[in-house]
Amino acid sequence: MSAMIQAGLQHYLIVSVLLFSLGLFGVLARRNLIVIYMGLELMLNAANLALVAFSHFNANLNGQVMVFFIITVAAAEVAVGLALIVALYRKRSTAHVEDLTSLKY
Amino acid sequence: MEHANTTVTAAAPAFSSRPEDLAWFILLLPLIAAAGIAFFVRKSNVLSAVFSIGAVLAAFFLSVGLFITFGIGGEATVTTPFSWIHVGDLNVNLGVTVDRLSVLMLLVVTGVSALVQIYSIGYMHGDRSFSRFFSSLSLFTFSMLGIVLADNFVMMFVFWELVGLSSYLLIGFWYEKPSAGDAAKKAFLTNRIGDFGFLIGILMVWAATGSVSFAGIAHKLGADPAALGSMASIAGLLVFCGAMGKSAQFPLHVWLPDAMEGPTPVSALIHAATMVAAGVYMLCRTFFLYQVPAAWPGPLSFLGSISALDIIAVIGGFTALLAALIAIQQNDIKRILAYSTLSQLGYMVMAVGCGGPDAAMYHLTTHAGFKALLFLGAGSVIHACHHEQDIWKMGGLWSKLPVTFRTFAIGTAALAGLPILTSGFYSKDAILDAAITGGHPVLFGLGVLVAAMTTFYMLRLVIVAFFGAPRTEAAGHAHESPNSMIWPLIVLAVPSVAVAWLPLGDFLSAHFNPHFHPHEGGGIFGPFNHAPLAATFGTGALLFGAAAAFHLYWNAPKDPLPGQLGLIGRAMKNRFYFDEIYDGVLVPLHDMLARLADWFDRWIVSGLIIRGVHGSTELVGRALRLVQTGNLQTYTFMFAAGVAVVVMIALKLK
Amino acid sequence: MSLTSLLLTPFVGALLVLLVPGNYRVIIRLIALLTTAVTAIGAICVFAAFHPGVADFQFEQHTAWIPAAGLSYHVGVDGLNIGLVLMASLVAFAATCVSWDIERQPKLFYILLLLMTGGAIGAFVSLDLFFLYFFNELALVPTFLMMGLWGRGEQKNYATFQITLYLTLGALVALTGLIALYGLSGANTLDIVVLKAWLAEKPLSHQVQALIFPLLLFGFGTLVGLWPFHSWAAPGYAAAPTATAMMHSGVLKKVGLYALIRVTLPLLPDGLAHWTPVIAWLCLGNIIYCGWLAMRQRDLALLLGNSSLAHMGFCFLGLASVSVIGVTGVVLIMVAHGLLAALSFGLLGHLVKVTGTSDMDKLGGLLRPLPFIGAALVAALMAGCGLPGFANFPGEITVMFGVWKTLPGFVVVAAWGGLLIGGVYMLRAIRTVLHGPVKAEFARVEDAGCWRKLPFLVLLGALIYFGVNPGSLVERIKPAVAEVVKAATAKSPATEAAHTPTATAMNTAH
Amino acid sequence: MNYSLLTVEILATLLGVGVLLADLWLPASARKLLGYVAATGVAILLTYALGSGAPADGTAFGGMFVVDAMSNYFKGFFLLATLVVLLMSIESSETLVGYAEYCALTIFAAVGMLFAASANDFILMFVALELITVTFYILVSFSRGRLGSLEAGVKYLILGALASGFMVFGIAFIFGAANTTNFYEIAAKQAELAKSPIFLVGLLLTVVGLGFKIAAFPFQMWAPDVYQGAPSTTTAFLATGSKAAGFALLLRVAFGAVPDITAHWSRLLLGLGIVTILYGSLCAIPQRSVKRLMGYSSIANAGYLLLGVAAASLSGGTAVLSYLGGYIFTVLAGFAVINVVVNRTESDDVSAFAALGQRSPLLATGLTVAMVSLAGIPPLAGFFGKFLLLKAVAAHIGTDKMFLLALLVACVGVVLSIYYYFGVVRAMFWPRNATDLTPIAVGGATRLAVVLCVVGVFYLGICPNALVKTAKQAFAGLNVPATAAEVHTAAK
Repeated sequence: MSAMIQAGLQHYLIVSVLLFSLGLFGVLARRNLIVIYMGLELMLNAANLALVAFSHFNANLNGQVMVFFIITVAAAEVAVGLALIVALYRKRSTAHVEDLTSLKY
Repeated sequence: MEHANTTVTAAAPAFSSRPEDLAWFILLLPLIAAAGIAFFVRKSNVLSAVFSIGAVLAAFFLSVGLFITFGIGGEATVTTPFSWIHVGDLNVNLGVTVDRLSVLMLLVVTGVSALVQIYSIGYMHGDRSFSRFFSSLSLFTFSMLGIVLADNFVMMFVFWELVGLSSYLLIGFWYEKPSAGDAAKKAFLTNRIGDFGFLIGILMVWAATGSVSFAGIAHKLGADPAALGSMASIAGLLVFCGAMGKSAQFPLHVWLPDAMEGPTPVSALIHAATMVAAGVYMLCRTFFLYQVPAAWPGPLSFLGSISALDIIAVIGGFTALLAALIAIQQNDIKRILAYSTLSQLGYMVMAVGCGGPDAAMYHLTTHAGFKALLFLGAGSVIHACHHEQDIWKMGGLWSKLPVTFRTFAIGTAALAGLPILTSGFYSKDAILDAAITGGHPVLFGLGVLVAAMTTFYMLRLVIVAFFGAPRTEAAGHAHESPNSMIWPLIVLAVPSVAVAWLPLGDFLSAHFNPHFHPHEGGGIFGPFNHAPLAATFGTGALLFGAAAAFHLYWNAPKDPLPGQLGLIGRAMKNRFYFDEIYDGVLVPLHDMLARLADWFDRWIVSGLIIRGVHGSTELVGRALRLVQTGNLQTYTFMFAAGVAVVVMIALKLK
Repeated sequence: MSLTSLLLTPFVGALLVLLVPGNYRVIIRLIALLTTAVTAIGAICVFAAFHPGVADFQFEQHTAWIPAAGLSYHVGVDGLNIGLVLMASLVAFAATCVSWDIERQPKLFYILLLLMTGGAIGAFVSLDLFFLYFFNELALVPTFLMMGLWGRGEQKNYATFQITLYLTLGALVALTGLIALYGLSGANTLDIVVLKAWLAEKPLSHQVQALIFPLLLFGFGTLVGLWPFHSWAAPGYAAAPTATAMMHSGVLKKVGLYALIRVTLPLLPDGLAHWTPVIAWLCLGNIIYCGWLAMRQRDLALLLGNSSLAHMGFCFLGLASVSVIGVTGVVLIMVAHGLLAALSFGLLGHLVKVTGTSDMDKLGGLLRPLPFIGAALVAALMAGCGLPGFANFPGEITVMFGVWKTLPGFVVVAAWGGLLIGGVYMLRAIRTVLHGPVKAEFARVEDAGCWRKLPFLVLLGALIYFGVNPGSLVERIKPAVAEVVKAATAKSPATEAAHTPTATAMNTAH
Repeated sequence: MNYSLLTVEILATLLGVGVLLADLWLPASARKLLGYVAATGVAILLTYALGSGAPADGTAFGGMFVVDAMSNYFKGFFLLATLVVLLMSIESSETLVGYAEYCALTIFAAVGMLFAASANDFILMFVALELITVTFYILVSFSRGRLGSLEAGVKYLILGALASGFMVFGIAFIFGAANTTNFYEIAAKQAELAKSPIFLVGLLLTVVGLGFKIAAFPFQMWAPDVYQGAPSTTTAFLATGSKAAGFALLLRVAFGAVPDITAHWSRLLLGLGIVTILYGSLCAIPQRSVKRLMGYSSIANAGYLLLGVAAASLSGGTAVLSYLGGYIFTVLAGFAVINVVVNRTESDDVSAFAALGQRSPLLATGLTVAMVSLAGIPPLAGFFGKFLLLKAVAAHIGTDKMFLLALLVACVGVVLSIYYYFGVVRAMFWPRNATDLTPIAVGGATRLAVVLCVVGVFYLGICPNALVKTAKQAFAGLNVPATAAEVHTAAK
């Protein structure tokens, strides 16, 4: 056990931040709406991770409760979002962001 | 508020039964007539004339009453029943001064005005703006009486401007003629230059003495002659600026000849007898301002003991000479008379400058009579010759217009100063005498020279216009004018002779000098007794001028002078190019500044700045909205960048 | 008639007009005319009942309005505004009269005109600075709409937006100043009476005053057309319909000046003293520069607009003197110029109506076919170059007297501008428009008919009345002016104490 | 637990569900009726909430849900906005496919707002916000037949989810640092929390999420596109309800949870406000699309409101609340008109409004009043709000010159705004070229909406006392400690 590194709060947080950054990178760099959306889910999950970690180390269950809320909301969001993207795809036959520029300036 | 020979009745109940309150009626009657004509009887020519003439005649008789009262030892009074503006230490009352100066002037103004108005019935007959003419004349009479009666600077300035307005209206009476419109404009603006100085002068005097009323200022200056400080002479000269405008002194004389565009009765009344004399009257009224010791501010201290009066005298003398020179080479009958008026005004101003306000007023009075006569006579001639004004297109009129000729001759004699018989002799003599006693020998010589020239150009006019053979059809068929025009001529001819035998000079001298005693050995030969030098030289000048005129012009088919005088003659004929200089220098200068301001406003303020701000704002808006590319990728990127920036700034705020 | 009912009359009139169907044109016109007539008569009654020689506010009415923000409805008149109220209502009446010919959407026109009237009167009688601003801004939208809908000329659009933006910017800058006054004084009120008492006890420091004053000067100054913020005025008035030009140049323009006197003299004496030289120089910009501009104009409307700016210069000059005489003169000019500007623009409106142009090069000889309008125009233009007999003269001369002792050099220049430059362009206008031979196409144009002369006669009559008898105004103005000037010039010990340490602190900082 | 505190929320939810269910049984021809039913329901709720139904102050859900003056203040406006939006939507009941869902979703969004007004905990705040946001994803893209609507929906979706992501992450940090998500508890230990960078970063990320809702710079990108693309009724709701909800939460977080930190960050907020005003105003100038213009205008207004928040004082908060009150009426009046015109002309270009003054005086009056009020000119509500805001900002100019700058920028912003708002007014009254002069008939519901809003705008402009008083009480209820400036003022 002693050889194993004790995983402290900051380790969880680092992972969480990395996850968040990955998600953000996905949002910023990818062109496909679906992929962007996946990045966004990643960001939410990074938050979940951080919450769980804090909850654990603060010995406060509220964080975990929050996570449930987030998961639920994310599910709802995904449902609406994917439906929207599908509707758009039906209309334009594309899910690329650069094709979505009829509203500008 | 006690002045040497003035009693001030401040804030007395309006119109008690004192005789001097008549002055208010004299003042207001013409105004009522003017308003009545303008508002009620505009459509009726007869009623207009009746209103106007009735008012001025009534005013005249009231003036006669006042004159008699004051002529026989009445005491000068100032009545100030109305407060016009009273705020802080600015206290302006509406008041009238009734003293020898003003009652005499009242008489002149109402008298000449009445005669001119009667004359106008004939002269303006058939004009479609007949009633407007009488309304304007009444307005003018009112304004002029206001100047005469004013008891303070502000009130005088008010009427000063109103006189300017009525003169503007009357010069531009035939406004459809472009030249009339231009002349009216020029007269008004030139006068305004003078008024500008006048106003500044008033402000200076007020600041130094704390009063605008003549009595108050005179009292203050009497107690402390140095009250005006180093600006004493400047203030005097600035006030004189007003007189320079109204009395058409060099260099503001250019408007008067042009003013002859107005109907001839107007020229007679305003531009010969009354308004142009206002400047001289004002100088006499405010003579106390010039009796203080000369004082100049630092930069002008080199002027030393030269007083404002000296400068005024020189300006007056110069104007007299200049105008006489020009008059010699004019051919328009009214212009000759106009320049003659200028010259005589210069004479009067010179008299004031030489310390002889009584002489100036004397000449003013006599001049008003005979110059009005000459103008009305000229009007009669012009009327008879179908509006021909060039004397070289007349000739032989003496037999066709007998009354006009005789009265015109009397006027000419008076202007030339025919000894003993005419009033002009006495007043001119008083001026020449004042120049000597005032210690101005050069000006005396100049006066004599001008006197000779006056005789010369007046005789030139008479000889060319009335003698010889008619040079045109119109002159050949001339008829004597109607009675309404003839009678005023005859009436005016009377004072040109009769005033000569009244002790008017003494009457005036007593006003300016309470210790004045009439000269021994007065009577009609008085001048030869107590001012022999002036009288002799004056008579000599008359004879010389007359001889020269007869020599050159008797039976001359055309003017021989231009050939002999050459370049100078041309300059004289062209009025020494003053109009050209003004038109070429002063007007363009102001126009250029205006053009510059306009350019600046159009291109810099409205263009560069306002349109620039407008345009650049719009440009920034257009550029900025390009950020909104419509591309989600850009948006998310900016969002993330924004988060980073906000977090960084927020944490820096620590 | 109480001030509140005077103030409400135009709004009630507007409401009545609103309720009348748009096609009953005559009824709409009559309601509007009657409303302004009642307002004018009411104002005359108030003017007559006003006790001269009293410095305090009269006809005061006071109601808490928005206590949560420390704002109250407080109206009253004293010498500073009594004349302006009278002038505003007379001008409004005249403006309504000359608008009789409005054919397009008369209902909207009269509603807007009445709103403008109510706004102007409200701005003058309000003693709470919030309401002063409030009522002044009330006129902005009517101005905009009237200029846009009934305006004339090719530049209409640009001029409309320019005037709107300029006036808003000016008003907002002034509002900023007022709000700063509100906030920094700590009085938590904009009621002028309370503020005055408060600041007399605890004056603002010299620095703060010098900071707030320019906001008010340039803000309110812009509303008046203080150089160099004058560009909106002339083209704006040229593009505006007659009634709007009359109301705006005559009445609304005065609100800025009135507010400047009302606020700065008693409340910001140090700020005023600090900025006096600037005002003096800028006013020459108005008098001389705008005079020159007027000289160059070929359009009578632009000429009148610029000349009106030149007149405003005299007001600033008088303000710069901070003397009883000078400020009294300013108030006199404000009243006189209001009447005069309205008269000039009203006459111009008639000219444009009958000839279709205000280009002086195209006009000429109009005195013959238009004897009444022509004569009235001569009178107006003459009054505009300071002829005695009209109310402008006593105002301008009083200002010059008031300023002479402190700024003689400026008076000289101003007198040159007023007498000479003013004379030049006014006479030029008379010469080109009225004198000379009449052009064939204008030989038969119609003069003002019988009762159409009424608005001009009312304005001309008022001008002459106050010109001949300025005492009736001066006696009313004087006490109030003496009061504010006393406040502006008397240095209270508190002020000295407040700014001496600051000055020392600044010196040590350097 | 005291469920009576949630009466309004519960009733509103029931109403939404009811509308949704009613649609199942109603014939297609009676759809329009649903709009009226929904509107009537909301109207009853509104009177209930303002009148007898206003619950006494208290908390529920363990302090998560609070009822106080502020929540009541906002709830009134949320219900009002919902009512007007529903009235407006009746006009477009034919064009919106699935109109019943539209009404129901609008009510659900309103429920989210009602919860947001009462949220006193980051968890409830998040949930309420998501309820609003997710329903808006659908509302924005409701005109599925129009590409613009879909595109706007997707953009709102992605950016909204991004903002949520940041916010959730921020909440996690806050929770980590404070060990609580309750505002009261955080307020109690804000002194020590202010030293914790984790807490500050978390707070900032949360504020970012709120900044997105209120469309403050630099999180404003979505606003113009979404405003333009969404159905007009949705845009109206977005501009009023959603924005107000954002501010309700911002005020609660800023002054209910971390007032000291807010005061410390006031220059940041001020800077954001300044930039937001300038950005919104400048970009709006060249706009031809009125809805897009309203998007930029909404950004600019967010800037003004931020100035009030930055003032961090009682007067600042009061100003923000009063401003929002007037703003809601104003914007709704504007959109009620825009909705009709866009429906009739199928264009939101300025030229579509040409000669509206002749085509429909009522609509023209409504839009003019809205534009003039937005420009901040008396006697309309917009003026008074701006006045209070500027006043709150001006109180600081003695101490911080940046506030003077903000004041001047606000003035410039107003002048710029006059330029574009009055451009619309001009188009209505004197268009360059108006071809179509046929009168526009306006339905009763819209008529009611326009009149209601116009009267409100005038009332709040002329007699704002009640509003200001309520706003003051509401804000004071947050227990904001007096700031330095106010202590200073009070001492004078």
